Amino acid sequence: MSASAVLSVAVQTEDFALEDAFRRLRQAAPGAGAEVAFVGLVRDQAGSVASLTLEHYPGMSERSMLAVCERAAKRWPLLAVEAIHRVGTLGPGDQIVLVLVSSAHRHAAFAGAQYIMDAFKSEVVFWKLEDRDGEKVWIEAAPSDHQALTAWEETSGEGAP
Amino acid sequence: MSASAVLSVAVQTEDFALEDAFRRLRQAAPGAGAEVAFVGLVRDQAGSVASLTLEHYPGMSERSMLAVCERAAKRWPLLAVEAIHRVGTLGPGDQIVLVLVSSAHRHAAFAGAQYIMDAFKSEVVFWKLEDRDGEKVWIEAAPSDHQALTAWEETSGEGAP
Amino acid sequence: MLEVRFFARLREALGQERLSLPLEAPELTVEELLCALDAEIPGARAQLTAPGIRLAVNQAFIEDDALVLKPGDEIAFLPPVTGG
Amino acid sequence: MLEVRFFARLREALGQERLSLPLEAPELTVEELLCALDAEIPGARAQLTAPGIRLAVNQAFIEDDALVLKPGDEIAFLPPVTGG
Repeated sequence: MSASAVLSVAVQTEDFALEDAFRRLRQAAPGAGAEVAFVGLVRDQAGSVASLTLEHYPGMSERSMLAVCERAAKRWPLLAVEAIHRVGTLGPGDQIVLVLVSSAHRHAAFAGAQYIMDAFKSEVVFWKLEDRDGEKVWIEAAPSDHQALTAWEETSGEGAP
Repeated sequence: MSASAVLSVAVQTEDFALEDAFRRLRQAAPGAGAEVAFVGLVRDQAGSVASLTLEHYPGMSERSMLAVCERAAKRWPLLAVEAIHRVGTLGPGDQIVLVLVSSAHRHAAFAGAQYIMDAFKSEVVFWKLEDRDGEKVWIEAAPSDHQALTAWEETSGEGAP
Repeated sequence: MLEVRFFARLREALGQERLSLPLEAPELTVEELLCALDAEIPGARAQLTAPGIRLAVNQAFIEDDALVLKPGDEIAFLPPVTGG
Repeated sequence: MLEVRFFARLREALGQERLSLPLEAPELTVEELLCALDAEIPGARAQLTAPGIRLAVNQAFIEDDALVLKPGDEIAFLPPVTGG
């Protein structure tokens, strides 16, 4: 649909300035009527997280991000996409991720941005190490749930955990 | 659901700076995990539009915008909304409208921003005067369609336009 | 008094943006208002009852033709807009 | 040679981030690789086959256990992540 969309992805430790990102997006593809930006921030959940350290697989993360953006640009008539994900150590309130999309039409811009962000969450690998009052914890998809399920399978018929 | 969302709406002739808008949003309601921004721009359709002049009903437009934002904040757990609509004379590429929404969760932020923008388009009244190579034209929802329909009703049974 | 406001194409067609109308009766129907405006600005009725024109009273849309206006009310005639 | 990489929790558990493994045969199965790694780093096999660990070869996810590795390949062991 729009093989000509201008796609830019980056993984970086530095923070990003929103005004600059919008300017680059407009320079990359002038003439847009609609832009949608998503910004993800480190949440401070009741003050328990002192810091968050993100690790990635350099090369693979950028490649996955680009593949996601390409799929979005095939599905909706996007003009340009700029995606930035930060790695390294971040504190509460810090910006983590930016997805910025432009299109002639607002519904395409909204759909494209939301699709990209959803796909980033499920396909692009970023490991998170949380510092909770000095204790460092790797955040993984509830391993306890997985173990509970495995335990049920192993003991099936015996009245379980 | 979130009677405590901080809502800010403005109609102004001045341009808006995106970095400033995000900063105000964060000051209004700290602790968000997700922000979604929509920016609408004057499209340059094959160079035919030299300028666009927007007129509004001062007081009524702000009131309608606020009502829309209040409905969105009841429906999704939004933390803050900042909406700015420009009036006056704008050229191709100029920013017309900003809808900026924050929430703890990204799906709420996306849904809230899209709902607000859709509702602005259908409920808030802004008249547009286009300057097409010197000819000034008020842009109205295709009056010819409406006349065509009326004509059909008036002449029904006679074999029509 | 009744405050009457015209916007955009109507403002241009009628040659004015707003107008204060003395209210002799304690109430006025929209029909009576249209007559009064047409007396004030010849041709106003046709413009103000054209397809797509909406009314707002005190800055809220009014769909009801049986509406009754009271002293101090602000009534506005709003030409159609695009969904853009 | 085969490039092997470990990330996050695995990197910490195994005490290293990457390792180059000489490839004697022209091909290597994942099972053979696990044996070689366990010989190199005692306890590695248990860590690398724990639930949720995924493999990437040349920076693309691989679901196929019958995979055969060739000289120059980069294989990475990726611990689970949250959807965030």
